[in-house]
Amino acid sequence: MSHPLLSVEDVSKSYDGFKAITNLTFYLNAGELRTVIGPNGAGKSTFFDLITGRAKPDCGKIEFGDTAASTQDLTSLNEFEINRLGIGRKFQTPSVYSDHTVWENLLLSLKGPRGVFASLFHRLTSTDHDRLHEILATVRLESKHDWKAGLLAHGEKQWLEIGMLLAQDPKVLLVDEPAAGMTDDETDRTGDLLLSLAGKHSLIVIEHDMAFVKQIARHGQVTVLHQGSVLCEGKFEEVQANPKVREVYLGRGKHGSR
Amino acid sequence: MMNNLTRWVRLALRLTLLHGSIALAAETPRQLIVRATLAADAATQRAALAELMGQADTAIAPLLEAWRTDALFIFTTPEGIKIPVLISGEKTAAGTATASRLTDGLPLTDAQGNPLVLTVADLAPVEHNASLRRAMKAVLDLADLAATEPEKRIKAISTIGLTQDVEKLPAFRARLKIETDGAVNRALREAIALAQLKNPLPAAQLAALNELQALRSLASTDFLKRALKEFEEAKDPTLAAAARAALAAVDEHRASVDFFGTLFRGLSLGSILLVAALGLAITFGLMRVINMAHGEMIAVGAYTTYLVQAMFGSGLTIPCFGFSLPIFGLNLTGPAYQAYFIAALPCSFLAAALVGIALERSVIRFLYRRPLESLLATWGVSLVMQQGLRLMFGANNVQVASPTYLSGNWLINDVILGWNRVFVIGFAIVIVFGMGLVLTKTSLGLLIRASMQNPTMAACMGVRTPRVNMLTFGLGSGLAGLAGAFLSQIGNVGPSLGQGYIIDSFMVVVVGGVGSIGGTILSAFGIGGIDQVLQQYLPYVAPGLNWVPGIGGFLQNLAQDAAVFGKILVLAGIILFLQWKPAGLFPTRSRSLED
Amino acid sequence: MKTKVSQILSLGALALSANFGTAQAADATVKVGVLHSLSGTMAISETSLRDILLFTFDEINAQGGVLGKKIEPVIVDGASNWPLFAEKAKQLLEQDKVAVTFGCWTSVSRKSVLPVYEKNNGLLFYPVQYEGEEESQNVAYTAEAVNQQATPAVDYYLAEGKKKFYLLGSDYVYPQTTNLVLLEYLLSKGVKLENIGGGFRKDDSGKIISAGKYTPFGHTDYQQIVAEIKQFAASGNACVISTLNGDTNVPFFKEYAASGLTAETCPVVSFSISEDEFRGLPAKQLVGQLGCWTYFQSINTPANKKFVAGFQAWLKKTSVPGVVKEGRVTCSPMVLSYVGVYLWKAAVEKAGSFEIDKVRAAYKSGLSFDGPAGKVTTQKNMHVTKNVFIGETKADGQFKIVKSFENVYGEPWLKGKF
Amino acid sequence: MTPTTYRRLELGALTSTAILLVAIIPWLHANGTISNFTIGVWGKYLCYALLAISVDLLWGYTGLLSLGQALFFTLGGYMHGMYLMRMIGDLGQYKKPLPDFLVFLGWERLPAFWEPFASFPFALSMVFLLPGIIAYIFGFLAFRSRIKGVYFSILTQALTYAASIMFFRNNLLLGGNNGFTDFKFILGYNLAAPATSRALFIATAMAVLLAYVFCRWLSQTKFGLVQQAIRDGENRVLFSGYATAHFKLFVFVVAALIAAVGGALYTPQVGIINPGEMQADKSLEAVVWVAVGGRGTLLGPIIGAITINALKSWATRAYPDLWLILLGGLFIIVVLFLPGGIVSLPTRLRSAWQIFRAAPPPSPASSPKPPLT
Repeated sequence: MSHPLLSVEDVSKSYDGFKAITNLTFYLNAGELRTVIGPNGAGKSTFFDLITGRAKPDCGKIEFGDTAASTQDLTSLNEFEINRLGIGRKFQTPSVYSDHTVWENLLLSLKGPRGVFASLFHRLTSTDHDRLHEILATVRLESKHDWKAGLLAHGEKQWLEIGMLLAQDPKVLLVDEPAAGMTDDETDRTGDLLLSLAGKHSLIVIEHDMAFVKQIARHGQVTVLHQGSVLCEGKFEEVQANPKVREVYLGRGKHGSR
Repeated sequence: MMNNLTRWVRLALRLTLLHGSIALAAETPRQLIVRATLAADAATQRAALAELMGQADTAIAPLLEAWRTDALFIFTTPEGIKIPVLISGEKTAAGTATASRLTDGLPLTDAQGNPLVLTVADLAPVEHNASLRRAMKAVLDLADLAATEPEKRIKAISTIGLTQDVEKLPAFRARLKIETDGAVNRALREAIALAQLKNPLPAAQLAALNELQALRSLASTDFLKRALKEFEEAKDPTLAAAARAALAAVDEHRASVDFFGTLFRGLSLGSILLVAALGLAITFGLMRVINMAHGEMIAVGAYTTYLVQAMFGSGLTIPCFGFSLPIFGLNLTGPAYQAYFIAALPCSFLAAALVGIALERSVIRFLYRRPLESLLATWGVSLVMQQGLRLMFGANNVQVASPTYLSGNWLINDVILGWNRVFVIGFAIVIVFGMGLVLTKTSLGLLIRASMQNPTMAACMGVRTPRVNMLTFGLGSGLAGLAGAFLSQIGNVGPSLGQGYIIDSFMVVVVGGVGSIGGTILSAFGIGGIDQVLQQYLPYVAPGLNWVPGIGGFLQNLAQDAAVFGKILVLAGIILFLQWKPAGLFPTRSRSLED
Repeated sequence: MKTKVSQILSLGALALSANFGTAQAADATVKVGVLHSLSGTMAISETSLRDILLFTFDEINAQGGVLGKKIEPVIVDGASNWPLFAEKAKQLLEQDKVAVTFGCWTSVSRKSVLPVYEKNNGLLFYPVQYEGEEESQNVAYTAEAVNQQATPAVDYYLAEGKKKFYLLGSDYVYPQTTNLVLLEYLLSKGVKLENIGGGFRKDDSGKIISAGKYTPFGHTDYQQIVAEIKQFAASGNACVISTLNGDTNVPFFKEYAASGLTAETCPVVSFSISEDEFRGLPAKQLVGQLGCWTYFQSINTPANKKFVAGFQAWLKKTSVPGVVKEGRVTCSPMVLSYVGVYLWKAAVEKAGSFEIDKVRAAYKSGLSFDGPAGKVTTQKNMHVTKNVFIGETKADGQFKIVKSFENVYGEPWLKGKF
Repeated sequence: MTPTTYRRLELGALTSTAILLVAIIPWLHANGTISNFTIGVWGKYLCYALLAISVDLLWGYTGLLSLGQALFFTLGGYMHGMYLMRMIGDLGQYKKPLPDFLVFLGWERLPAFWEPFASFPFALSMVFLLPGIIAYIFGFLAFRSRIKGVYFSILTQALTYAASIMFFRNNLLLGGNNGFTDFKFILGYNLAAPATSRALFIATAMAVLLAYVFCRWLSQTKFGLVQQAIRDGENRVLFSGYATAHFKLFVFVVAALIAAVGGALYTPQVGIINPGEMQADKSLEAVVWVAVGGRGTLLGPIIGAITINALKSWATRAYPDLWLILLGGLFIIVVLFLPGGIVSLPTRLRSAWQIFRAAPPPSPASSPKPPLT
């Protein structure tokens, strides 16, 4: 087995006695598109928080790197350092800079130096310009590039945030419920976009919408989280057929799906 | 008891005789007092009073007491003869009264023998000043040696003891034999030992020094120092060593008094901070509203106390915005009047709670989602309220008198425990428990906690969140009002009263951890305690700062201002503390995405 | 954007033009400035001075004014804001062109306006006890100098047999300077260093340069200091010399009384508590403590009775907004304001002109005025000679005079004199 | 309005304001049309405008409500004041070579740290260094431990409070409650001379213009974008790889420096600097100026500072009793009903007018900003 790009080993995290994550172990290989499902409170968002440095694990290891030599311990880094290593995140509720225009939102996310003085004397190169237009086209917001992001519709904000993620050009994309609030058509296109990214990038997608999961998990693995640890892992169909998963989803199903 | 007394009085009389002040003994005490009242200069007056010392006449005490309290008057007959009189009987509505002559205690009569009716306002009270009062006090003190209240006896003994008057020794010794009260006993031994330091016999001096060492008497400090110097000059090693040992014992005792005193003061300051911050712990801690007008809520409570006091008393007129607003008084006196403070407590709570509710309805409810703006708007409110109070009650501070049950102190092993301070501590405890009960045991408390933790969910469950918000804010403000009632007993009541507490209160809540009442309690006592410790001990550390090159002397002088420097250190400490625990002592963690 | 820019421009122009207009005074009146804080923390004390000044002006105007001209007061509010005092002083001198100003309470407000008066050659009458160490040709100090308050009080204490002195004050110039002078004075009277309480300040070489315990304005926690005084006074014959200002006296005296210290065991003489401050103090807890001023309302002379009655009558009928009518008293700063106006009037009349230089020359020539507290006489050094009284406080907030010193010369330069 | 015409207009307005402030007003003063008093007062307003700009840079642009800007303003004032005190020489009341307040504290020799302030370049560098260093240390600690929102406000207020009680101490040897006053000379020129007042006014006007241009430039850089993004959603910025603490620290220090320059210019023009200027209320007052003028805009703070202070000068004279009520009330009203401040009035009025005329609502791009924070 090749060296995993991201490895999470035996990680636990609790808030005021509530165990959000318990002994979680998880590996992500380069170029993989992994879908993570699980009922509410399974610890999916906390899982992302731990990877991105928003929360620190109580115990366990989180490491990131292409090769064994370049592997870095993520638990000792903070949010922006982790991001600079190449881990980008899209939040569950779309978080864009609502007072900035669409263009400015993307500009801020564009890969490049992030320092104070670099920002002071930053000039947009023509490559950057082209890249931004390309992303605008991808997320279909060209006509609204000078709109304040706050004025966009919910689905558009989701797209903008995906665009911002693309602009960062990260190695790993953590995508939290990308299809929420989108029309069927938009959902389809989102799925296609995510699929097209796999290979070049690695992705972890958290999703509730089973139709969407089915669409994007065509080739990849699905991980089911339950009560803070991995319940099972495998192809979509395998997971679907797993009795434990069925129990978790159907037995207490009323909470399970939105 | 009576027997003892007469025996002692006889003893005292004999003493006076022995010491030869008998020359004028022909004069009765009453005559002496008359002479004193009529004398033109203070020196003669003092001399006359000195002769009263040790006399056993029962007339002395009431007459001197009357003199001290401006109840002795000079009546001038139409012939121009001045007769000192004591107003006897009740004053009539017209301000007239009958009087008795000082010379013999008989009623003042006219030529026909009918009692004279005098207009009090026309009479000149017999003057007295501090030195005279001290002379009177000396006379009364000795008489007070036999007073029934132990406090009075102690006071008398200590006062005389400090004079190191050898002549008073027999009286003390006599008393010591019959004295049963421990504290008085101690005072007597101290007084005797102090006087014995003046005894020329080295053996007596040594005994006195040993006694003072055993007593660890703070009052003896200066005397011991003086004695030590004398012994050293006289090259008397035994006595010098004994004096040094006594001083060391006293110093050691002082250190422990300082320590326990500091502890108590820290506790009392902590209670004040807690009482002031508790309301904020609710409005800021639970509701996340930055109420900069919190200080003014405290002021509202304090002013309400003032109003209640006026209503129990003679009423007052408020020059409110240019109009005169009369407040009627009940004209109560005595214990009924003293009870005003008890009545003021609920009133202050209600008044501040109502103002708080009005503020919540008119301003704050629009700003729940904008905490920074609630800070700014309430600061505006604070300015308006301060000026409003100023226009209503005047820019001057108003007087809030301490009721008798709050003005006094316990002296436990030389540590002063002021009743007002003890009361504040007790009050803080009661209020914390009361609030704990409200929050945990009542349905309002349940609603409050539910709405504060998750307003949306609570609203979905049918809780009328706006109403709960209003009541919660009212509760927080009411607590601030209670604090105001309390602070009126300790500091001044003026329009800017609240300004002195606002920053401290915020610090207490932030350090404790916003949203955690337990944290607020801990941090209030922590900050109060550290502040007092620094205030007490910084001056001792100050000379140690001398080593700092260049600015050593400068630092040393700064550290001398312990009250301020301590406060600055506490604030700096808070900033550093937040480095270590950014969310305070007891952080309330949340899992919500945006904080 | 354009509108915004033009807006600010026009706004500026408007405000500028608003500042130009200076109404010309009618010939029959003379403009007189009143510069006190009518708002902010100092309003407590200073509004009383405005009131007494207005009363005095009315009294003088009723007698025909000064040199036949009626006094026209120009009242400005310093708002307890020291830079604003400077601004308002400029306004009075440069725009209103007042003939004289009566004002300031705090030392810092006086220091703040001093350069303005010196630059424009104005004249300021300053009525409140102060630290001395200043002698401007543009300020007439009717105020008590340190030797008209502090040193007489020490003399009184020494005569009463006090041996230990605890120096306590608010941390500002007046207490600092007073205690500096007192330290020298006490040492010169044979009081030992260890019998002076409150702590010492040393210079770089370790030499003691000043004494006293200082607390900030608005300080509320006097527990520790009172405990210290209690120990200091344990062996008797001790007293406290307090230069605490207004507000802080309340917590101090409440704590003092609660600790069992009394005027008999350890008296406190306060230099900053006059009858007016008493309105906000717990009088019961202060009974027997001492005050030292150049005027007390209780002075039993016809002149004082007439003055007090006149002021009360004026209060009843005045319609000036913001004047509190109930429970008013008179006190030393008020009387010194009153006296100041009359001394200025006398100087103007002697000079026959309102010109500052002439008025000053007349003022320095030694004018006398029989005021409520007896005769006051101006001196060459812009200060005045007056009577000093020591009083004991009574429960009604008045003072019983226990000692008086007559015709005490006002000496501003005391440091190094003893 | 296209960006180009907008820009041309702005440039024009800026130039004409510059000419007005730096040339016309001083000229009118020189020929006596404008009095010394007026130019002094306007100089003070402009110093306050600098303070307001610094508050706005933090609050309006970065979402950091600092209640400590008055501290940096006053520190700047003190540093310059120390130089001015040294320049008094022996012309003080005591006619001694050290400042009066040191004499009355019993000092006979100048304390060591006062020595170098006789040099103007040293004092000038301290005007920048001291506030800068304090801002850096405090900001470093605060931002490192992620103190933000109201906590940041409360802590800055505590910092200011601690500093003010420190400066009130006479033992600090910086004049205590009285602070510094009675200045005589600056760079050898007599401070009482009208020409000196005029020069100081011009210097202040230029400082305000510079600060304006600087903020204008800053808001257009990528830094400006990051800054405003921090205001609107700091976590997002953090997850985009920006070390927000560094950005905030930079802005905090720059704002402190702007405030310090304001203070340094304030001291000689007003003639006194004392710790009263750094009390908590003063910082809040500066926040009022910004709120009333319009936060998050470039002109807002300047307009606010000048309007409110002009209003104050007038109201403390006309209605001294009501001034605080007026100020407090104005503030409540602005916070509740006019979050955009004065500068948003034209837009607001225009849209109100359009609604009144039942015209279609404005297009999204030009609609008023949603409330900040």
